[in-house]
Amino acid sequence: GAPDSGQGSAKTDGPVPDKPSAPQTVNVLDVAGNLQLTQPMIDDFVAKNDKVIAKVTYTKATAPELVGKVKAQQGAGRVDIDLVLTGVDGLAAGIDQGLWLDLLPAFAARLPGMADYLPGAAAMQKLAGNAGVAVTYYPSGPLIEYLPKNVATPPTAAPALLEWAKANPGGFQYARPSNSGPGRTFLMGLPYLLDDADPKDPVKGWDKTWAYLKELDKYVTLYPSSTSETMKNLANGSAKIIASTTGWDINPRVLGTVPKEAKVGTLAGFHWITDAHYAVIPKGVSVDKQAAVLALIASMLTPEQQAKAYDKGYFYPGPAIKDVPLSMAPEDSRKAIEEFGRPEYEALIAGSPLTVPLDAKSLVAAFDRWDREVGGNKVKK
Amino acid sequence: MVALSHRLADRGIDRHLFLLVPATLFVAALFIYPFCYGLGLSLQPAQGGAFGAYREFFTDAYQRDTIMTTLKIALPAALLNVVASVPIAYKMRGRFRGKRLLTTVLVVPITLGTVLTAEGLLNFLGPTGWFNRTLLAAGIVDTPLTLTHNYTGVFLSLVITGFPFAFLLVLSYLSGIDPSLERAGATLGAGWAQRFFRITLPLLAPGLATTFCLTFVLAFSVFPSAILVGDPSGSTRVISIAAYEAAYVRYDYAAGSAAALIMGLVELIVIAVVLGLRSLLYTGTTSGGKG
Amino acid sequence: MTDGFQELRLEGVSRSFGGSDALADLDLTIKRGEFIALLGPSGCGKSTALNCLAGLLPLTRGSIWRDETRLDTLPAERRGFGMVFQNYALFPHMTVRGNVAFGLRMRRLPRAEINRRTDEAIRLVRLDEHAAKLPGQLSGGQQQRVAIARAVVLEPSLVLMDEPLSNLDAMLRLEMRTEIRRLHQSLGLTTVYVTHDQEEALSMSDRLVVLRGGRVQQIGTPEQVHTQPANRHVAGFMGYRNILPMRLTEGSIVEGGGLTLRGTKVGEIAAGDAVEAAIRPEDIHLAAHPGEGIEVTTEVVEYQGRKVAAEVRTPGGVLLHLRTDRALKPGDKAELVFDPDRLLIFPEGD
Amino acid sequence: MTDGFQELRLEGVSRSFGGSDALADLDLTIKRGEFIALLGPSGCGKSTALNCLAGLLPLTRGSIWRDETRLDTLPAERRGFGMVFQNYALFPHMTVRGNVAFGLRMRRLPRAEINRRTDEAIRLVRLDEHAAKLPGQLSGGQQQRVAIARAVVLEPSLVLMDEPLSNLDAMLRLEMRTEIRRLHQSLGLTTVYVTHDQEEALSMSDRLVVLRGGRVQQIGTPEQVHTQPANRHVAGFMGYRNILPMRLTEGSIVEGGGLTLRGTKVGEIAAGDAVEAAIRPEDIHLAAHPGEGIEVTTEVVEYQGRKVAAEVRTPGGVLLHLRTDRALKPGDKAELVFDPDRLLIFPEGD
Amino acid sequence: MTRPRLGTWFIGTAVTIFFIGLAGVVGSVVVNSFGTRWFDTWLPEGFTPDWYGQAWDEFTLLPVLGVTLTVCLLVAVISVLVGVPASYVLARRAFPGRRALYLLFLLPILMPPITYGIPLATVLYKYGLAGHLSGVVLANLVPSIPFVILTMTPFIEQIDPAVERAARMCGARTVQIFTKILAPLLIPGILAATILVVVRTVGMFELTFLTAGPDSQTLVVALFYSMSAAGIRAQQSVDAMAVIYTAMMLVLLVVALRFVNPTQLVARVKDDSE
Ligand SMILES: Nc1ncnc2c1ncn2[C@@H]1O[C@H](COP(=O)(O)OP(=O)(O)OP(=O)(O)O)[C@@H](O)[C@H]1O
Ligand SMILES: Nc1ncnc2c1ncn2[C@@H]1O[C@H](COP(=O)(O)OP(=O)(O)OP(=O)(O)O)[C@@H](O)[C@H]1O
Ligand SMILES: [Mg+2]
Ligand SMILES: [Mg+2]
Repeated sequence: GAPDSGQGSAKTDGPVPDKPSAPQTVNVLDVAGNLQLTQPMIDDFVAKNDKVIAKVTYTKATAPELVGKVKAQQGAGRVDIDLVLTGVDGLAAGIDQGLWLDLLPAFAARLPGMADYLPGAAAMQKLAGNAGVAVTYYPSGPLIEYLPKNVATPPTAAPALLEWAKANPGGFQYARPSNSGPGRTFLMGLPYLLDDADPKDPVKGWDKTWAYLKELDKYVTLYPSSTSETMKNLANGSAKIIASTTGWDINPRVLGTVPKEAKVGTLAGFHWITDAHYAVIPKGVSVDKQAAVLALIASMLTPEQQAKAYDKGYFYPGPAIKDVPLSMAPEDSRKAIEEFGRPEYEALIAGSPLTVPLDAKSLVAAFDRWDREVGGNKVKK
Repeated sequence: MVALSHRLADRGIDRHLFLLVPATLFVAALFIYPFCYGLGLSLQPAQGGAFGAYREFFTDAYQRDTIMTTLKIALPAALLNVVASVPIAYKMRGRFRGKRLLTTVLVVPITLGTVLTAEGLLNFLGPTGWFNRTLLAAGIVDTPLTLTHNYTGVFLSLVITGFPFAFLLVLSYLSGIDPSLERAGATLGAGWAQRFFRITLPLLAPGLATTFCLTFVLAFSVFPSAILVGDPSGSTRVISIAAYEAAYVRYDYAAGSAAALIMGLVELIVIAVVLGLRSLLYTGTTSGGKG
Repeated sequence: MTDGFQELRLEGVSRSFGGSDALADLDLTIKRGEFIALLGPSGCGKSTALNCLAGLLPLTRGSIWRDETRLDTLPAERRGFGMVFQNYALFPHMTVRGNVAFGLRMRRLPRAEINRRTDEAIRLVRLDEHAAKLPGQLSGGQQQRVAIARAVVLEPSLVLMDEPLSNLDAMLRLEMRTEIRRLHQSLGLTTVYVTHDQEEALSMSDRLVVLRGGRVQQIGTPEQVHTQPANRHVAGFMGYRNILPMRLTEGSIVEGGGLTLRGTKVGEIAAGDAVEAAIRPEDIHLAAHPGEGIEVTTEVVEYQGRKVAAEVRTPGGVLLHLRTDRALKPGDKAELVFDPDRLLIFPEGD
Repeated sequence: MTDGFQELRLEGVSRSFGGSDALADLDLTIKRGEFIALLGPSGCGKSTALNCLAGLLPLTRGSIWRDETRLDTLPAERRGFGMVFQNYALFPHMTVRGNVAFGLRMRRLPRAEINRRTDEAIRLVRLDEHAAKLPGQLSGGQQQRVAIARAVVLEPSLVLMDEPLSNLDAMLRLEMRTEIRRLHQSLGLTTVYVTHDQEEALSMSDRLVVLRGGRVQQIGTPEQVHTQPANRHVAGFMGYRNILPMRLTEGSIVEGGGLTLRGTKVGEIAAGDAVEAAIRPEDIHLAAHPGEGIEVTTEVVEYQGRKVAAEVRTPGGVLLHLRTDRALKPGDKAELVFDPDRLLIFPEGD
Repeated sequence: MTRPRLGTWFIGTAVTIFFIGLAGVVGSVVVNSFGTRWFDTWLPEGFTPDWYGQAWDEFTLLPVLGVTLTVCLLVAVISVLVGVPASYVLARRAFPGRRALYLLFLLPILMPPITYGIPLATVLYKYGLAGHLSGVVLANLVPSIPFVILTMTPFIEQIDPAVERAARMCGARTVQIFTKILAPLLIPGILAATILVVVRTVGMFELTFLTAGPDSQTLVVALFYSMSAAGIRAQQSVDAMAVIYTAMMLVLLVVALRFVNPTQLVARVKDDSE
């Protein structure tokens, strides 16, 4: 890394000062695509606080590699990743392996913004235990998305969706859950739609869900391995209804991957499966840097910064704290959402129950079972 | 005592062995230790004793089957790549105009990388891609062919990325064979087929064996394309996906290392067979006498 | 495909490499059963001619006919000729036996016959002990013999041999010569034989083709070429080591370097023309009686067994080579006589 | 490292391939400036000996000394010898010029000197015109000349030459012979020269080493080897083409096949022993007067230019080779006389 | 020499099909990367170069390209320098233990980086080698050196050892034999091996990621991220990245082939007939 980022000798434990003794270089690793929302916030902070952070470097990667990399660095006693922006998966994996510094309750006082979390965001923050700090939040899905010209009357309940799929084999698509946000949201949302025994226990409590998915599987020809592909298929007509989320509804239409006229719908018994991104600090980061990063996170949790999380609908709405209206968002972001956003979301978010997603272990178990029994069944051996 | 140095030299031991030192040191320092560590990891699963991870792999049909799935993809792909490159490279030996261009174009696909190949296959062969469009427009088929997200897609991506690789190596190996040998064959009444099969091919065979091994290894560790253009939970659930999921989704490094080691072992068996056969072949100079 | 033919005609056969002719306008008719030797200095196009005939090099111009069939468009393997390559071109991955049997296998002969003929050919070239070795494990001469065996085992209608004996010792060479002649006769082969050894060419062939710089200098029987070389180059090549620039004075008397000699004219020469007088070392004799000949001083003497080869110098500074039984030593004086029948007079520079 | 030495000693040098000796117990001392020829039939171990000396093959037994330094443990490139390979071993990717200059470049000589010496060596072997060609574009003889130039351009303290002239025509061979001798003398080289050509060996070398089956048969001056071959193998090799199994009756009279001849004994032989009588074709003469000699019938006649080589058969069925000026024809009768001084009698079978 | 028509025709057809497929695959990506929207039609609705600008900015591709090139060149050069001598010995000498060693060199190619990547990265971090360029290079050498050894061994076997002996007799040391004799004769092989090493290195995600620091990312890390990381990304922008990646590789390849044609040397030297 940068010569001054090799922290082999700098102090990594003991009291964390309020301000770093000298301006720091902070290396940010994003494994959740979170920088699309937060990079402007960070850049803004650095621009204004060059005494605290002199320079930021950004690295992007996928969540799975995160653990290996941090472990390797910690194993060698030289950690040069100072701030990790991650989703639930990477966060949980790191907690499991004991990679993260406990930020709470030790530094709760330095992060006043956390008090203003939206209820959903607060619930997501609980998932993070003491390690991470939620920085962006959205209620996600599961939604269904379709083009009105192809589907005149979309199904409005899970059984109806099954009927529709039966009538239109190959028409319904969702991506392989372990590779796709909307895919996994659909998976986690189903137990609520089907009123299953224990929506939090995919092994024992999802009998109806698994039966439904297997039945549905008969009429699904394809589980693409990325959400973008389902979007593309929706656009080119080879899929008629796909699973989606708020972000995946708005942003691709902004980008032009999906026609603007696409519509979304919900199914009866709909619960939002919420999602969030977290900021975490790996163990082994020097106290000076810790101080700098904490200051950064604190600033990210202020309303004016949070407003940037509206982005172009990528994580719609995005802000994790209360009272951040769209009007505070930057110009182009506001324009995009005014054009491509959906007024109905506000009511939908206010009116539907919110639930946190499965914890990492259960989620992996659900993926595994889906792979074996649903996806892996595709080809009879 | 001096006779000793001659005796050693006669058995291949002389100062040239020092040339091996850098490579050996390198591999020993940066591979052996980490590898043993991985081996150790695979023997320390959270539960089930030393061989628990292996036992689990082999008792779970869903995991075990990945071996066959992988072999079913990798062996034919590697074989096709090698077999197809031989006649093409053979044709390309002579001099003709545009040869360099043709060679370049043939090896271009190695530059594509998995991502572009996958994207391209999805775009081109997808249900509304140019390929299916053409077929539909020409009235050859009524519904689009499913060529992606299945075995075909992965296989094609392995051919696109693997063929140029094999071709480049075969072409180079072939260029090392003295053409006067084939001429001698011709004067002895051997037609092109016999010249090819009895003279060129045996001399090329050691190179082909190596090429096969390398393409096979590449095909065997097919990972991104198995996910991107394949059916990663079903028909193209290759062993590297099993290893990847164990290590990076479940964070069960023991299982991940075990799967990876099994993968290496299977490859090793195939390669040992091929290289064993190779050692039965003639290996040595490919020039035929004076000059 | 390999059955007999009456004659093989080369018409204006030419081959050039990058613009310069390695072989130019070779016209030659080879009769069935003939033994033709191609002779000429290194790089004169002998191997090129052979390769063209074998079909291994495309012609630049000209054509080759077997009786009435045009041959030069046929690929090598369809011509049914056998060839011994100058550089052997042995298959490095096959044993001696495999190399020799290769052609027979190509003909899909029965196994037993292949074995029999292979064994025979290997015995012929005295490699029985080495039959199981790979070419890389053989000595140079042994490799050359494998190349010979590989070509003759096929008993082809035409055998092309490119210096097949160059790496063999004198004794073996004599024996192999006899074997090749014997094979040639008993199997009724037609043979084109490249050699750089004039003695070999003279003793083995029915007709000789002398090449120089890609062009034919002379075609004739060994005797014709040996005794009546067509020009000074052929003469030089046929052992006329003494070639002296002189001038024709009258009749067939030449003068130069202080010498006046009588010889035999070859070609049109007028008195006063610059000429080259050529004579072999063995045609210069030491005078039986003093005062009879030209006085010279011995400079270098080479031991050659029975005879010695000597370089001597005339008072006029001309260097002459001669062979004699007399034990000359450097510095010795001697007197020479020239045999006028054996002194050939050629026009200068052609 | 390449500076002079007084002598080079080979002590019991042996080399075997897979158990069988290709060269056994070669003892030889080479004096500085000497020209040694290694002579022997194909496969007798000549190239092996050369390779051992050069350091290209590890010895199985024995040692090699340069004065008091042991040499056999030194790698080839440190011995500072030059070598002409039997199979040329030219660098296929370098031009003629590049091949020849290679060794000089290795010595890091100044550019100008490299150029000068390279040019000179190329001129020496008459390849000026071909200097820019790659070996694959040269004829066999041209390649061989490149190999020679490449070795001698280094003016090494010891030059090893493995049949360097085998692919050259007679004329060029004579010239190159002279050149090699001249180089040898003017540069004060020491030369070990492998040849299969006895005439070459005799005329060029100071001493000859005759090998057979990996073992030394005789070491001596050309004259010694030529006139007093140590055994019948050497004799056979030195041109005694007629080797007849006979029996010693008394003194130096041998009998067999209906012939009774007088000869010269070589080695210990007692009356009644089986012997081999050896004589050269040129030492059998046609009797000047009828009734003087042994009557024979001519069977095969080979034209050899000045003389003919004839195979004749005695009434007792013995086949004899002779050379004569007389124009014998197959079927002709003739009478032969043998020169008793030239008929050597060897003990049988060694 | 004349060739059988049928075979030529057959191979011609096969090559043509391959090219058509290739053109389709590459073409559709290139077209898409310039497209605005592309739904169920033959061509996109409109064309724009914006995706490239976005990809360029988002991943600050210029330094990334620089790092990628440096890493590739270093890895290729070092692995050839270390690997070729080793393959020379493996090809020429039959010393005891040769097979075992061969196996050792085989393993790093066979084993997926999962098995050794993390501990390798730990080791490299421990000695301060990871986190910047040197770590990436070292880690990538682990599979590359064996790769070179494996491809070069059959090559060296093909070369007549007499040529080396001749060089020795001309006074060439081992180093000179390598640089002056073997290297030129092996050029086609070295070139092939180098190209393949470069391709593998550019494409090697795991080891690079595990050992790279923030300023030693290579292109594939960016590309892989854009392809498979969480988040919404327009396909065109992924395609633009892929095209950039390919274009860079292509430039490398064409440059390499400009300097040496893989079939040129040995074949040209020996083949005089066509
Ligand atoms: N690598 C090898 N393996 C086995 N045998 C070999 C090997 N090299 C040489 N020989 C054998 O050793 C003997 C001597 O070979 P060498 O090359 O020294 O012969 P030579 O005297 O040079 O013959 P020539 O005049 O034919 O070149 C031959 O019988 C040959 O077959
Ligand atoms: N591929 C080639 N490219 C350029 N020139 C060539 C090529 N092959 C042969 N030559 C030239 O053509 C001429 C004739 O070569 P050829 O091989 O026929 O000679 P040769 O008579 O067989 O000589 P030698 O007795 O030395 O073998 C030579 O000068 C040679 O350099
Ligand atoms: Mg020739
Ligand atoms: Mg030899």
